[in-house]
Amino acid sequence: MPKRSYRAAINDALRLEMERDPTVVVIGEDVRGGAGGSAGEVEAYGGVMGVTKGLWRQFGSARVIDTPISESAIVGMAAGAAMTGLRPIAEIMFLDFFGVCYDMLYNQAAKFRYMFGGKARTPLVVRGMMGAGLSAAAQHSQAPYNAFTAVAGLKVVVPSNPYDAKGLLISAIRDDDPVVFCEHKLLYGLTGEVPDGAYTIPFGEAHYTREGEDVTVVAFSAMVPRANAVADRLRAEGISVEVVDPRTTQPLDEEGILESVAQTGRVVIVDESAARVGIAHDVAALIADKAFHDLRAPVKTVTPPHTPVPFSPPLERAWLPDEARIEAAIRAVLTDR
Amino acid sequence: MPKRSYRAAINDALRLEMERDPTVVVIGEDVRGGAGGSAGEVEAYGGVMGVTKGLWRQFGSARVIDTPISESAIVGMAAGAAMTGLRPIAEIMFLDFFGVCYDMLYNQAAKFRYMFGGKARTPLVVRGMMGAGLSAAAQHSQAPYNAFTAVAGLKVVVPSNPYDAKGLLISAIRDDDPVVFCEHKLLYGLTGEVPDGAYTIPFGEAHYTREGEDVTVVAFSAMVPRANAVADRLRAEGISVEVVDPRTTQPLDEEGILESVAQTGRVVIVDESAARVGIAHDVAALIADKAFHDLRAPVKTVTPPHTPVPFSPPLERAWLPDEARIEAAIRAVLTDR
Amino acid sequence: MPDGMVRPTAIAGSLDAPALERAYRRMVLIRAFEERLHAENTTGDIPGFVHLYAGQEAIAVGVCEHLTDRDHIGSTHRGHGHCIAKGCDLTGMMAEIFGRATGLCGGKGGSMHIADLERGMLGANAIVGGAAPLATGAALTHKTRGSGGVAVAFIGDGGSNQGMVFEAMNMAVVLELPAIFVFENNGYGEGTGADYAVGARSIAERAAGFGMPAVRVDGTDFFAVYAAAGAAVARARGGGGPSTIEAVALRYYGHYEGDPMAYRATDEVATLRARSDPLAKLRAALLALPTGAAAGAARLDAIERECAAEVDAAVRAARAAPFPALETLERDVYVAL
Amino acid sequence: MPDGMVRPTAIAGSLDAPALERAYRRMVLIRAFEERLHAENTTGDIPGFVHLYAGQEAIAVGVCEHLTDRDHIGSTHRGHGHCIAKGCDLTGMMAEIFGRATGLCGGKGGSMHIADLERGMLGANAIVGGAAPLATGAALTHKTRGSGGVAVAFIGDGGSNQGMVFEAMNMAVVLELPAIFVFENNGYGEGTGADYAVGARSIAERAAGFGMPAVRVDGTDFFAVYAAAGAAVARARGGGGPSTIEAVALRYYGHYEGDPMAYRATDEVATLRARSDPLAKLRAALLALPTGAAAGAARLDAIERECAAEVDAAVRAARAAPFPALETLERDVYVAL
Ligand SMILES: Cc1ncc(C[n+]2csc(CCOP(=O)(O)OP(=O)(O)O)c2C)c(N)n1
Ligand SMILES: Cc1ncc(C[n+]2csc(CCOP(=O)(O)OP(=O)(O)O)c2C)c(N)n1
Ligand SMILES: [Mg+2]
Ligand SMILES: [Mg+2]
Repeated sequence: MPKRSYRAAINDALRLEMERDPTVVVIGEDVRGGAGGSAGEVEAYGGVMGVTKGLWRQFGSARVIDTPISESAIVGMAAGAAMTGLRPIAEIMFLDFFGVCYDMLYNQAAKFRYMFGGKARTPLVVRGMMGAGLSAAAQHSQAPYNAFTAVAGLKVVVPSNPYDAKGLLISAIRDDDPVVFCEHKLLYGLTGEVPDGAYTIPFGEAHYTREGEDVTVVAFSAMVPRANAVADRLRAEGISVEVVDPRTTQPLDEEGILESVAQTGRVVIVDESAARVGIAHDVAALIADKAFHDLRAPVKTVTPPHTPVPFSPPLERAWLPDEARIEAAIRAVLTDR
Repeated sequence: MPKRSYRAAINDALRLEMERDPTVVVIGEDVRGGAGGSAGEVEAYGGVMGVTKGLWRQFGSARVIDTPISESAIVGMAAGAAMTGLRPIAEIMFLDFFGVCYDMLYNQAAKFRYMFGGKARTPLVVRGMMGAGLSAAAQHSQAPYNAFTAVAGLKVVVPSNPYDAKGLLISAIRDDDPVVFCEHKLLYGLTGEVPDGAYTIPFGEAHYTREGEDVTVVAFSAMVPRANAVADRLRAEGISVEVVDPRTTQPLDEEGILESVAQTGRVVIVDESAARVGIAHDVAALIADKAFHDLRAPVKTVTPPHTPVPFSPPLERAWLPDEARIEAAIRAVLTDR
Repeated sequence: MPDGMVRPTAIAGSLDAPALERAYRRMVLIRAFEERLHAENTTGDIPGFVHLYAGQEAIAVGVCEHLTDRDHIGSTHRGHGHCIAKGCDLTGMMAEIFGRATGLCGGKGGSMHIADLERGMLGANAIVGGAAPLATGAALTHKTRGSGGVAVAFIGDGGSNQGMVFEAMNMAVVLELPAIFVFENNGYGEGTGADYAVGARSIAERAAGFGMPAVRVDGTDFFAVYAAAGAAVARARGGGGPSTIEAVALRYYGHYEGDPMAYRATDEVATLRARSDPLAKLRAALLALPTGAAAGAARLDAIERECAAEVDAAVRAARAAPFPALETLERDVYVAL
Repeated sequence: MPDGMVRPTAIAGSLDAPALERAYRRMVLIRAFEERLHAENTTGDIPGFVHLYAGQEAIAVGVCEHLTDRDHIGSTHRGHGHCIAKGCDLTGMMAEIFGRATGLCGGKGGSMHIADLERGMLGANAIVGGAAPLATGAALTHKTRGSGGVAVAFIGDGGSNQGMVFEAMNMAVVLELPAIFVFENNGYGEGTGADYAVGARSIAERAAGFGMPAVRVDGTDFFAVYAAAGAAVARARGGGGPSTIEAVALRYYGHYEGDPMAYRATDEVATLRARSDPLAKLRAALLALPTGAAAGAARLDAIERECAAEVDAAVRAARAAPFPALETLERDVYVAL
């Protein structure tokens, strides 16, 4: 099978769906790049991270739409277009910027269907990069998928590898509900086997990236490779760790998580989104209710501290959950009582 | 002691602090009301719910500032003023509107101190009404204090009665960090004993509104009176319910909650904010980790369903956690195993 | 007529007597609907907030008479007039306002969220200014599809100061979209005068600075609105891009039903009704037509009776309709989960 | 000089030779700082994103020469020039950019968040347009206190399309605040041309529509900027309210360090450096002064050497400085918790 990077896998999904469906349009800042520049009609960026590279050349300015720096108009326009017959993919370059345009997701796109009594369809995808690790500092390093997951009416995707990224994005584009697709900037360079051609991965189906009996680790996005690495290392010690990657936080594969915990009785949840009111806490609450009688140890969460993301590399490294902290949490739940 | 409504208690706190400190200013839409109207120089509203009534008459247009409908400029201006020497109290009329101005809290006010290496002080209060129960529909009935609590750098207050509202608001105004003060619209008419003159209630100190041994109910804002009512009813049956009102969600009185659970071993958390990634889940995660060995039953949460708030009264009544659902959850944890 | 307004250009024969009669019927129907709601509201049977459109009828009708079902409009919290002008079902509207199962949104939306997508009505919107980005999106759909359709955003004078509205205007200019921004200047945003909240000399002048044609017209003069809208719609359909219309027409009732209107001179509304009633003006124009060309007073009186009867039937139907069944509470959050 | 710009009015003697020399030193220092960072960045020792100000020096200095420490400025992601012009400590700036403990923000902020509140520098801001509401708030502080101080918001051409910037402009007009909006039109927002993204004929013309004086000047001409800023500052200090200045000066480097600049004609920067270098222009003006009145070439060469040495010392100090201690990770999130 061909190898592709996470970035290329996402690009491939976008291209395939635009070829398949003329109503799919890409909207954002510098998704082409170069509009109105002195170099003339070029594709200057294809997205600041190159995720949309080549799309403008293939599909032109009518379907790959560069915009002013106006996120509320970007997301709102995409939502309005989605309600009226297009399948827009709006980019919020860094998901941290949702603060300037949240209403169009939170009070608008997410609620149309319910508020309007089931009449509206809003096949909207909002995609963007998230996460710490590149010293992008406090306003360009956040992973706010906890915020999106809290909003009824939104679906939220947090792919952890190239294969999932492609299949989940194609599902997102074909989905008739608004989807927030969260790309972790630390993963863009990660490569893996990605088939040519279109394929879909259903939402709400967790992927067991490692199977094991002693402890369950539920991890999201860039935390999955870290959890996998710890699992592989501990296996040598005879500790068998099951790593569950839910892949979508809404819908969430509750059964997939609860089954694993039922078997291991011990769980660690690794989540970059927040130290308070994050996805880790949402999953911990689920387990503390539905799997309580299976639990043999406290439910441990591994998250960043309750601080903004610091700029300086040593601080940022200490901020982001790492293999050492994941391993320590696993040992803690294994040795408890 | 004089009786005051929740609304009057908040108004009293605002007035007292404005009298005490000339740098306190109130900023928002129709906090006075009538600017530029044909009736001339009148106070037409004093806030759409009358919370700021009389302030303009006493303090004038320089300190009670009516604004255009521009929430980002309201909160951003207040944040900038707070950083430079004022103690602004900005009103977001309905907290649901945070979607149009979240950046100024999320990426700005909350992060100044940390991003700037501890040099900034941002004594900002953002206050507004929240909550369901008045058929205000999906965009005017939400309780997004879960979102605010997730953001490092913000403090979040959710008063459940007039006495707390006054003391906590005075603390919020005197606090040197940004505080989001969430007023539940169902509580404005609630009356209780409220002393004259200024007093403060420290943040992070839970109030045990009912003491009991059999089960702990952690409830927030408008859910507290409902939990109290259930506790009183069940006492007659010989079921002793402890009701814990944390009053602030950040800082959160973890010890206060854990102590109660240590004693009862059974807990129900009642939270209006969200069915997913809400405060209930945050508190449940805390308990499932730190009080695991004290627990004798699953940690139950009582929240609305994962839907927008419906308009029609029967649907809205079914949406909002009520006494019946709280009681059912209590019985469930009591009878479990 | 307020200063600086363009005088109605001769209505290029486009309006024959039947067309004028149809417009008159629509305006009368809106007035009858709103006057009746004003009365019904006192019974306490209407849940939530109701914002009446009486006095502004010529704006909605003057604009929407140029539109077909394929064209789209985005509305405000004061949306009944827009709905009726765009052809929404009156019975479904009334039932929705009463929160009944037979409402256009099944009772889930209410007055502030009435939508009828088949009629191209994208929804009333309780977020001030919310229609602007959404209608811009509908305009993008029309442009992308080459449908020749247009999209109109209705925005209030207060809403004209909301950031996302400015963003949408610039976006529409940059992308040359068939969008029309209709600013309904009814003198107030809640209790705040438009002259206070809009720092510019006029909303139209500010919009013109964005690089699109912008006119200010008397919103109580059907012909003035119709002429301005005709030019804007023709321009948009012809690929000429967006336009702005500021239409001035003060409302006859409070901001919301129950508003004491302390910000208005006591005789303001009486004077409006006496001197600049849009219905009276259009009726006079109709009667001034060469006899035989149009209906006489008797015919117009009949229209008024028919509209009153239609509204009465709608109220009866709404009151007789059931409230939504509780099983619908969790339905229609997603198309599919 | 681009069309439609106001020509520099005679600099009313306010600038004697020492003042001009001081301004020249500041501009040279900014250039030296940025050119050195451009070189340092290739070593890979600078974490995160760096955005250079070279080519725009006359804007920051032309504006800030009118300000004192009591006045405030809000900056952008391209903030080094603003910091230096406002008098921030060079060593602290450089250390911050290198992520060291001795940085102005203790290494927590980095290039995009340099702040120095004692100097009235409210922080670089990585949210495009973020400075506008914040500076408006500082202006409110000055007005409330009657301090006679002013606040300046620096915003890019791309940022001029952000909703909160428009809101802030209208707010400043409505409240008659001593605020100045300086739009630095450097031709591009990332890879998107300003002429494409700004639908209006010019940013200044659009701002004028908001009801404040707005001029467009050559941002490479120190005298032009200085004159326009002088008028705006005098107006603000005198209680005359806000103004807008659009200053046009293209940047010499990429949007960020590493930007291939595919959107620019290959010779664009070379031509700029040859024809419209703000330093060369001011140097020529200084040398043209009547001999004796000002420093000769030798003195100006000395200034350039001194600035280079100052920057070199700052780099050495930064490189020698320690990274922040891990104990600081959770410090300074709150003033007190
Ligand atoms: C973003 C937002 N801010 C504030 C409100 C509260 N609010 C509802 S209507 C209204 C006044 C709107 O004035 P205008 O736009 O002139 O419309 P009008 O009511 O006059 O028709 C306000 C402030 C809101 N619904 N949304
Ligand atoms: C709200 C927001 N949207 C997008 C970005 C990403 N971004 C950073 S700088 C930039 C371009 C800004 O252009 P301009 O305002 O002209 O400033 P310049 O870089 O030219 O100095 C963009 C789009 C951001 N940081 N914040
Ligand atoms: Mg109005
Ligand atoms: Mg620029």
